[in-house]
Amino acid sequence: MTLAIAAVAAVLFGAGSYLLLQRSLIRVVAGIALISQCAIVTIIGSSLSEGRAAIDPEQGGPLSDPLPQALALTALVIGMGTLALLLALVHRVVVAHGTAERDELRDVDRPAVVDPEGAGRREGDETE
Amino acid sequence: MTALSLALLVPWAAGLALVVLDGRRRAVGWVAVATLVATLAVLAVLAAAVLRRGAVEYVTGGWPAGVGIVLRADALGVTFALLSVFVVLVAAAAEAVVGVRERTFPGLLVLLAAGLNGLFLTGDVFNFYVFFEMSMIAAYVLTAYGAQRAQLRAAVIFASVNLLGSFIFLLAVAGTYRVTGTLAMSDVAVRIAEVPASAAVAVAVGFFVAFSVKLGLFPFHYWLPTVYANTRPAVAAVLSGAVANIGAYGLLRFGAGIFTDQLRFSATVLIALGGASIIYGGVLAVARRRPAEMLAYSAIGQVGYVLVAVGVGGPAGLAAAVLYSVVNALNKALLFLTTAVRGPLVAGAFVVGALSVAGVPPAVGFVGKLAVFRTAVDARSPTLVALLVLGSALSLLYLFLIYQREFWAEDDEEVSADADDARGEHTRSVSLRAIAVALALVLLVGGAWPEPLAALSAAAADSVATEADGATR
Amino acid sequence: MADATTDATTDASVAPTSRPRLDVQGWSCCAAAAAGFVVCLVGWLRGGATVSLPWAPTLGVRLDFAFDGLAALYALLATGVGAVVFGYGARYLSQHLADHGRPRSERWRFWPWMALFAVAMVGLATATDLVLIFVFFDLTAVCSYFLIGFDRERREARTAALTALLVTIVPAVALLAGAVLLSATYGTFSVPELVERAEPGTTTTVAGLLIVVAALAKSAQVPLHFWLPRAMEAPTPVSAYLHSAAMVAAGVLVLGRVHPLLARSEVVLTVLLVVGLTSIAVGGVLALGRDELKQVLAYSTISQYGYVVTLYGMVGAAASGAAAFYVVVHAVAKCALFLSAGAVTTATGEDRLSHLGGLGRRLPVLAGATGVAAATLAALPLTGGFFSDELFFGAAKEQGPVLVVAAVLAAALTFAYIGRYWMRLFLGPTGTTPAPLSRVLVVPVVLLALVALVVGVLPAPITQLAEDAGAVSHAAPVALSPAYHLDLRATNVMALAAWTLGGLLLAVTGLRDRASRALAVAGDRLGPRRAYTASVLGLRRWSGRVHDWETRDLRSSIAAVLVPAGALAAAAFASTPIAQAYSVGPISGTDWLVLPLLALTGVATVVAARTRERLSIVLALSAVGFALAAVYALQAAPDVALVAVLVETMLTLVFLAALARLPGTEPRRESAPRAGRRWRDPVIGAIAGLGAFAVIWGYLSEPREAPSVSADQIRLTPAAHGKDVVTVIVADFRGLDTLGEITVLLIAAVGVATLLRRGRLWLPRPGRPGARRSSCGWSPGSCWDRASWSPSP
Amino acid sequence: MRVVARLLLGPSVVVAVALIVKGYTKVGDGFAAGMVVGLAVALNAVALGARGAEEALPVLRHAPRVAAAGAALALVSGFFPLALDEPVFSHRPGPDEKVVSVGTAELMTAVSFDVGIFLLVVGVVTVLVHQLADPDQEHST
Repeated sequence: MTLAIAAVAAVLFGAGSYLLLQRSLIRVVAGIALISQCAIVTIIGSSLSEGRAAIDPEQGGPLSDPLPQALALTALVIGMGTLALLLALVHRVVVAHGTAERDELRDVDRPAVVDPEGAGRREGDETE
Repeated sequence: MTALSLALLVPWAAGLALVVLDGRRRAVGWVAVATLVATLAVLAVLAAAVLRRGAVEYVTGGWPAGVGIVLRADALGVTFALLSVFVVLVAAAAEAVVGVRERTFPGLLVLLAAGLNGLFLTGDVFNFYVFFEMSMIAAYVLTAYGAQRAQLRAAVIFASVNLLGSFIFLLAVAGTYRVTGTLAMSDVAVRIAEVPASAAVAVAVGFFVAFSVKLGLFPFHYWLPTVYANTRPAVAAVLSGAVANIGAYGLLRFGAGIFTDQLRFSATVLIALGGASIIYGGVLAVARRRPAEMLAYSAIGQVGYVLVAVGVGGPAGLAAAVLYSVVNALNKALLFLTTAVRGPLVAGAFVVGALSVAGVPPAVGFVGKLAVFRTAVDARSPTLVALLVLGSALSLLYLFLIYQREFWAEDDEEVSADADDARGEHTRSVSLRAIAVALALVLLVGGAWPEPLAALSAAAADSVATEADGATR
Repeated sequence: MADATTDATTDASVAPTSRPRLDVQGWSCCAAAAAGFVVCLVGWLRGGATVSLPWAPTLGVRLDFAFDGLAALYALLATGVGAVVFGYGARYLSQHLADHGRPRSERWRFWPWMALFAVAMVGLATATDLVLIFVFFDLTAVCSYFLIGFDRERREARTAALTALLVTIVPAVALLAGAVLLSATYGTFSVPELVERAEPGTTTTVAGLLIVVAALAKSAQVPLHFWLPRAMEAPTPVSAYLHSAAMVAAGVLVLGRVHPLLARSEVVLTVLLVVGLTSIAVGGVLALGRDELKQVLAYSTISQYGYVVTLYGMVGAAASGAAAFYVVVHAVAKCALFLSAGAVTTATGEDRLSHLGGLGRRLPVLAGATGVAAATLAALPLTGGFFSDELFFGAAKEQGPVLVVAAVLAAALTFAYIGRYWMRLFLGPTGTTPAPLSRVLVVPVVLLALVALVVGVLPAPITQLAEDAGAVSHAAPVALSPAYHLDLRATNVMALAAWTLGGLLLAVTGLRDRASRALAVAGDRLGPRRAYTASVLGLRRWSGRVHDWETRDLRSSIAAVLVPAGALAAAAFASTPIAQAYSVGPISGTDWLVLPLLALTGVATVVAARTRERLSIVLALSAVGFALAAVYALQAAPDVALVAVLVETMLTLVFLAALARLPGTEPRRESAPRAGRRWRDPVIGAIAGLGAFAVIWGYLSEPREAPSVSADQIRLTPAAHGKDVVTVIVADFRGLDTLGEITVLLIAAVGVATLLRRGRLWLPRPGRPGARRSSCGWSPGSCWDRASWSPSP
Repeated sequence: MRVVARLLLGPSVVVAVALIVKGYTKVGDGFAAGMVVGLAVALNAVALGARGAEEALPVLRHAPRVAAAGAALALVSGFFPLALDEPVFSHRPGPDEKVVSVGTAELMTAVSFDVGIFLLVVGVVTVLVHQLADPDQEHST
């Protein structure tokens, strides 16, 4: 089981990382979503004890570890909030830049091509 | 206990209230400033108590530690909380005087401060994560402040990289619980010693990567130049002067306080990475033409010193790391603010900041340099000393190249003025200039009378050492 | 530039009404310096004092000041020469600003720095704590930076300022390092205490060398001398002050202060000797061939401080005393020479020897006073210079024949270059006709010349001062007896030999000039200045290249996080024992249902990663989410499963809603990837996945045997009046987390509103026209410009 | 679709109340309850469009206020012990005290905290959905 959980978490993380590297901003958001799933499944996987759901402990019997579940709840909610924000951000960027491709985002103030040699010449003044 | 709770409550409650009001009203901006001043006052009271009587600690709900969340204010946390709230306050005031342009800005700043306070004052690993997210999500929105194309692009990069860092952190938190069965930092510190090396190191690596990303340490720094250089100056000041503190604090708290053995195990790696940061940031800053971009690379270089100091460790090393973090945050806050305004006094303020970064008296930076040198000498490493000298030389070169171009050579001024206008125009606001000058004075006073800072950082280092000692006992 | 000055000067002489107004700041600085001089004098006559105050006990630094002989000497120089220079500058600066058409308010960029310069010098002279010394040491460098760069509109001035800053401050860091090294070994930064405690050995040698590096750079000694000739871009009063009593003197002051420590290491002393003699030679030879007035004087300074450094390289009471004496005499003479050079340039608009000449006829007073100063450098009798050289020879005599020869040669060189300078300037055919000179520019020169003459006749006061100062450097009493002896004692013979040799050098112009030019050319080709320039330019080029590479190839910032993270994880994996560290874990009961769900998750994940269609991405994501929710349900985590289902549904809805309205939804064909790029992303993804796998599996395999805190939480749940432990944890035990979590949610909503609707949480009531633009706050100017909100063109 | 969306709203509120009341004994809490209601609202928004949903249910307009009220309630429930000089999140009644029950609902500050969460989640989700479903208002007008 340990191995299975770790493997699935790794697949989620790897696929999420792969998506983060993509040029499409939508896929970047999807990558973050996958990585957040990875984190949550790992939290659940780090339960220390197995048993029935941790309700009404006075009945006795082994209970599943409730603490990671509480953590997972919190992490889920935070993940949802950040994803929604990221989505809105991407939306805003797409509107402002007119593209959903990350590589095509350019600062308005930065020339597309940097010419270090030319810059070096112009800046040489203070050093020579 | 009351001060500790109030330090959380004041900015939290005020932030929640402010965020739904229209922050463009002058009154709202100033209420935010007032809130931060109040928070700072509470923190000062708390700091006084901590320094006099040792760490203040209690568990939420009055439950046993671990069942409830441990809130703990020790010298380290209080130092960083004071520093970060101060920087946020400066940024809030800087925006308030020129007129806030977005409804939510003041509220978000205050909530950011609340999140930072929380994470510096919590003694619980997962609670740290929650506050961490709280401040980060506010920071993501703030990065987009201005909503020009450059800022939006910066925000996307900032958010995607740092979210990745956050989730790596969360994975490490899950691992911490798995291998120790607890979340209270002090218990984790005790139990981690019995954990087999492979698992403990794996968890430690997760924490290290998460904090390095936050700090913008080489080679995790690639997001940083774009972000710092394209956000508005006040936001850049907050990011580099307050949010980046999370990374430094995390390295100290988790590295030196909890994962003591793992830190010692990987000290060489830390020092090597720190050294690489110093060189890389310094070299890249040299040819930058825009002050904000130069500052971004400078920030990469400067955190290298913190990492080197943490890597060398020991009371002197940790104190140096704290001291340097504080000084660096103040420097960066000042310098980023000066990119927003022009005027002769601003040139003076920039010089003070530049001297401070380069470690030249009379600005406070030399105290940090002194402390770092002491750690290098303690480590008996000529290489390290040479590295620090080289780093100083680089910082002096790039800072004064920019200074001369920005403030001396009138013929070149349009070049950078154009570029900076893209992040929001240069203002000549007198009040903003006054803030820059006031901050510069703080740096000068710190240099003239370094004892409070030195004592605070020594106490902070002491508190980390106590935590680590408690673990070995 | 020379032409511009000429024009301006003639204008000024044609229209004497445009005479600049009184420079109040300058004269107050002058008065303050004069007052400081008197105070210092009284202080010295009273036998000095020490002050020790706590500064930063945590760092082990104190505010230790001692007004001893050494401090008195340099403080008197800084204030005395300062008063003269400031008085001169009060007139000079007005003229300078008027000539360059700059506003008088620029004085505020000058006098505060000058005043701070003097204060820093006095501070440095009196400080006895190494950190405090470092502080004042750098303070003088900062002052000089702003003063050298005073004519900041000129590129040369900016370059000179930056060079001076870098070459003096960077080595100063070595001083700090040396101080820290000493304090780490001997537990104190205080120089007197260190003198008591420090023992000869590697630490002392290394620390001594570090301090010496800083001091020599400051005193412009070879090979770090090149900043000084460049610094001649500064206005003349700055140069005069810099060379005689402030910046350059600061270096030898530090040497004098820590000399008892330096004397404990043969290596350090040898370094001082070698550097000092080389500087004398290089500075002297280069001064022989220079054409610009201030350049000659600059190289002369390098050479003259070479004398002092050489003296500090010799051990002994005579040497220490001679060094102190030498500093005073040189300061007076060099200051006079600079002020006279400034006066000449002001009067003629010329700054080259080749364009000048015969000024003695037009400016006899200036010529006479300058002559005295030059004679002082040349060590002619009746000037203080004679005694300083006598002491120098005396000290050299004790060291053996090699140094005797070196000393004679050095003196001859000095005689030659300063003789050439004075003769070219004031004798021979008239070059440029000078305009009338303000008296304020001449009187200081005369004053200083008089001082030099007085010392030449009555050396006793200066001798006393030098003895006191030498006693500090030597850490033992020093007795000097400069006097005229009309006999053939060794020092007199050496002096005669030097004059003869110098006279010869003056005579053989051709050989002399060729040698000097050859050295200058060699210096330009291979010298340290070239190395400095090349390294700075090379640094910038590299910086540009690396940055270019970074922005071109590595800005896909996420890869840059993942790869090092993966590498670190791999390193951690490799460096720890792996035997039995990883377990597959048991599989039981419902796990057989979980496994297919996990497999389903994996498949859906891969689909999400592979597909390009936005809709299928969303569907694959929700498949992942629901499959995992089912896993949670089977893992006895019903609360999580419930929330996961709800969150997943919500996210799917939100994704769909947002994507449907996203402009540019046409999935673009990704342009042909560059070679190698095709496999890059999957490989990085795989690295990240493997790193995560190693870490996660690593810690999942290590469950702790001891009970976790959740056992306590289960036990305490009834006490908290609950039954569902998870809910109790969320609302009670860890309620703070939950409060933080919902705050995150609220901030996210606010953030979304900020991004999409300018921070408005809800749309204004549709029925009210204009409601949308109403609430811009009280000041309309603070509103964001509407135009900036629409997509930029 | 529209009909379903409209129809779902009523039951969802009931389910939510049930979740919150049973929270401490059975699965579910304020957050889940809030999400259930939020989902129903979201369905409405997707089906009718943000404007349409608002016209159909004018009460949605108060979502930001609901969220703020929820945040305030949660904050107060968490931090009120400060006034009594007790650690924050010390719920009343305390661990060994008697709890007043109305039916199955127990009256305690932990529950009011839960209600705060519920309100906040409902408000936030509504705001979020409406913003994301209809983001172009500002840019197009």
